[in-house]
Amino acid sequence: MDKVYPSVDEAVADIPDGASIAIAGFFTAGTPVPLIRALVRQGAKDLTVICMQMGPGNEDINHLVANKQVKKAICNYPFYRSASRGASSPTEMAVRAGELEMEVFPMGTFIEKLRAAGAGIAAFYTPTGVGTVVETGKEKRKFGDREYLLEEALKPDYAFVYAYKSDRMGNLVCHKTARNYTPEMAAAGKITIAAVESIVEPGQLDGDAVHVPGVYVQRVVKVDRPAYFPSID
Amino acid sequence: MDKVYPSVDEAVADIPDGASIAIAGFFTAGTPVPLIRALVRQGAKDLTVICMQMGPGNEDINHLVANKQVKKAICNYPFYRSASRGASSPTEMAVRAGELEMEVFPMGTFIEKLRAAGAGIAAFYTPTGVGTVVETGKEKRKFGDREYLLEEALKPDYAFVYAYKSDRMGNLVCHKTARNYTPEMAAAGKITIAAVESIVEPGQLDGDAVHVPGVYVQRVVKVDRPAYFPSID
Amino acid sequence: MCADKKLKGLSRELMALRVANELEDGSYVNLGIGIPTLVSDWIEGRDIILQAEVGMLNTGPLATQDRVEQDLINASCQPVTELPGSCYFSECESFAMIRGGYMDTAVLGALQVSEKGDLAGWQNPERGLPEDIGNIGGSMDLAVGARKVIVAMMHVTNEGEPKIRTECTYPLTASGVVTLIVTDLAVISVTPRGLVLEEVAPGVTAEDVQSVTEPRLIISQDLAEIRL
Amino acid sequence: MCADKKLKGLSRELMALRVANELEDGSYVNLGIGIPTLVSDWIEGRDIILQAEVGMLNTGPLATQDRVEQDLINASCQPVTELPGSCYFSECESFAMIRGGYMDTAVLGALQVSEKGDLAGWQNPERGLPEDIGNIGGSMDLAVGARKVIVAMMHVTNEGEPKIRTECTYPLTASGVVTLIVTDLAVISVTPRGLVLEEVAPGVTAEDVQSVTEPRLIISQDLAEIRL
Repeated sequence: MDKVYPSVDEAVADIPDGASIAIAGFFTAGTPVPLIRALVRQGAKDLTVICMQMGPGNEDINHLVANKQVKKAICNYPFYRSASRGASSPTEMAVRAGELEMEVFPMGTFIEKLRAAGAGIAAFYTPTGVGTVVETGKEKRKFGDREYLLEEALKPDYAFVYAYKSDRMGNLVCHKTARNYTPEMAAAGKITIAAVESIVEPGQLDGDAVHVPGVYVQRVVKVDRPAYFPSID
Repeated sequence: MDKVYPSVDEAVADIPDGASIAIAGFFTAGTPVPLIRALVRQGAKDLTVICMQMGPGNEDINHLVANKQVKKAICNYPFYRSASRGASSPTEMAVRAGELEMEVFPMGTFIEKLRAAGAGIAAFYTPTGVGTVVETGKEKRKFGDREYLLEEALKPDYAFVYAYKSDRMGNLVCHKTARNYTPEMAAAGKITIAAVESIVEPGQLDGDAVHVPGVYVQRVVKVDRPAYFPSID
Repeated sequence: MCADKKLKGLSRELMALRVANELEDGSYVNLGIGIPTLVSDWIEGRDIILQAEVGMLNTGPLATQDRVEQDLINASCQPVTELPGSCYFSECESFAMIRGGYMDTAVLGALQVSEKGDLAGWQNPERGLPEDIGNIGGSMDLAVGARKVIVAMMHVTNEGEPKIRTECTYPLTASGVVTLIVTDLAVISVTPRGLVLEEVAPGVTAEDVQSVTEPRLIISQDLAEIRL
Repeated sequence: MCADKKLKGLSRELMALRVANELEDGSYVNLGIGIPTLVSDWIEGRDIILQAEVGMLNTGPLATQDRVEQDLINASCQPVTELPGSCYFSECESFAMIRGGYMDTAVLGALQVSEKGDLAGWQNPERGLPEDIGNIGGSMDLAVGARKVIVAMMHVTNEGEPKIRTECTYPLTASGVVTLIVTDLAVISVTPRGLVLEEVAPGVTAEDVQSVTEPRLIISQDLAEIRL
């Protein structure tokens, strides 16, 4: 089962207009930048992107917005902390202009919704967000003496993830805090595309140290290790 | 943060009558036998045990029943497949005599209920069991065009888990299919006790290859590697 | 409903071969306990990845006596081997994978299958245990989670009673999930029109199969001998 | 409500020290963005394990320029270092851990705290974004999940407005979760009776603190200078 694609462009070629795409990465760490750039080149429109941020630590997702490819963003930390930096960000400008729909969830709820989708769970009750704007329009229910919100699974058509190593069968190994969203987004995506720094033959990974079982990954593509200095504004 | 206990007996000494205890292990693999034996010696009564099986592949949990320590068992595969073997099993005899309360869940629901408890999720909707006896008394609800059952979190007072290696801080590394229930039971238990074949100093494990972060483990105790031939009746 | 004569059909091994022929290359497959487990003997070298619900992908053949590892078992607690690309995960992840729709096919045993594709396999009431307890194991999750559910079972019980029923009388594992039934006597597909007899074992006629099957079978226009 | 004079209190570093003194040995702690992050400078060598919500336990001090690893950051996207016993996990596991009650203490920044312990920290309406979006990040999960929530913040806004309020006017992060507030001017505990002024910064009086605090403070019988 050889899942290796020859290039990032071929790996994202079939993404249609209107697709939803989960994109891994916590600020600078573990963001599949080459796949995002390929998607900018590919040009699919009316996309829903599901990712932590829309600029901070990584400008590439903002380029999708600047390129008018994004209809909706589902995030947990979309904006630059600095109001002045935000004022010139394509995402923040598009939101203010009413040109980009946005939905925001607490980080734990955000990733749990993706995890639920991959795990065949339709919905779950979380205590996070009770008594805040997050509860608007959601069912609130008591279990024991505590209130919880009902949150439904969020299943993206595609997932873009990042790994340090993989084999040709799609088993992924991540590195330190670059793991972040990769395992659960990989499981959530109907088609998961992994940008990987190094691809080895089956049998060359330690089966006990695989972070994403290959069954979740449909396409693997080799990319160069990025070089950047971690920081956000 | 040194969590090492000198012996299995000291590790289980404080378990009170009436406690609920999740016990890891898939038939023969990864069952924390020395902890179960210590609990037989310790003698706590009216226990609720939460584990896959009550005999098949491992007789030790049956000894807790034979020793009249168990009030209730929550399982997914409690009985010997062989009716004749089952007829002489303490668990099956106690169930038939009405002396042991038992609740059975599908395997995926069983471990998801424990996972929910560890993850602060009050309840979740699963498609498993719809249209079967499992749905009895449970809320059934449609999401999209499919029906799901509401299942609540199951939080044990204690969890007995098994690992191949750990450090003194409770980070656990499991081995192959002996991993099974250990990670999610460890997270679910209010007090988690890990029986470990080899305990090393902090820094000697690869942080990317830890299966159970130490925060979930309160007590670690060295045990000898068991030797058995995997089989069930 | 019981046949007077005892029909002679395929061996368990050949039933497993017939199931193996049904599996697609490039697919992920879970094999249940019993006859389904034997399917693994027929797929060596094929591009099929087996999942074991204990928490393993790419499960290899059964281990020979000298290669038994106590920490390396399948869901039936048999010692197995690794293949290149095998990996391990927790029980919870294993069932996330199963419920999440990542098994292309599950091959399961059964006590009964109904003409609507209902599956009953986790509890035999004749054992006399309370009706709400028994060895559910992974069967219910596999039955609802797999994209395709194939049942592999003997056509009748040891007492000669039909296991393919108008309605299941035993406790259900799941409703309307089975799409193909492979028995020692026949291959039957479950369709919205009803059960379609697709193939019969050598020396077995459609009438023979009907005689040990409770619901009325639709005979396929392409009825053939079981393809092995 | 605003004080006429600008009160001179603790530096951010000393506020972090005061918070560090509050943490218990043998505890697991998550530090939020801003002043809370500085707490890490005061716990080296202590038996306290820091969690970073990006997916790391036992986060070490900030990395010096020559030791920066791009795959090793904290939740503020600062390069950090490992300690013996550090381990990594996914975002989902990180928040399972947080919601599941495994953080003994979370130290968070805030825009406002109410006298009932309500916390508002994720959105400043003055930025003019729609009221239901903003950078929630991990704050809501930490606020409801941690066993103890300590807020570390400046006592007043840049404009001199009180941040400790009868009711929060900014969007809430969570209700009734804060138990201790450490500011540049005071240490205040949130109790069922109301806010209790426990400690004041050197040269600052209880009256000074009250003058920049909206709700009425109960003066502790043991009122002391901030313990550093």
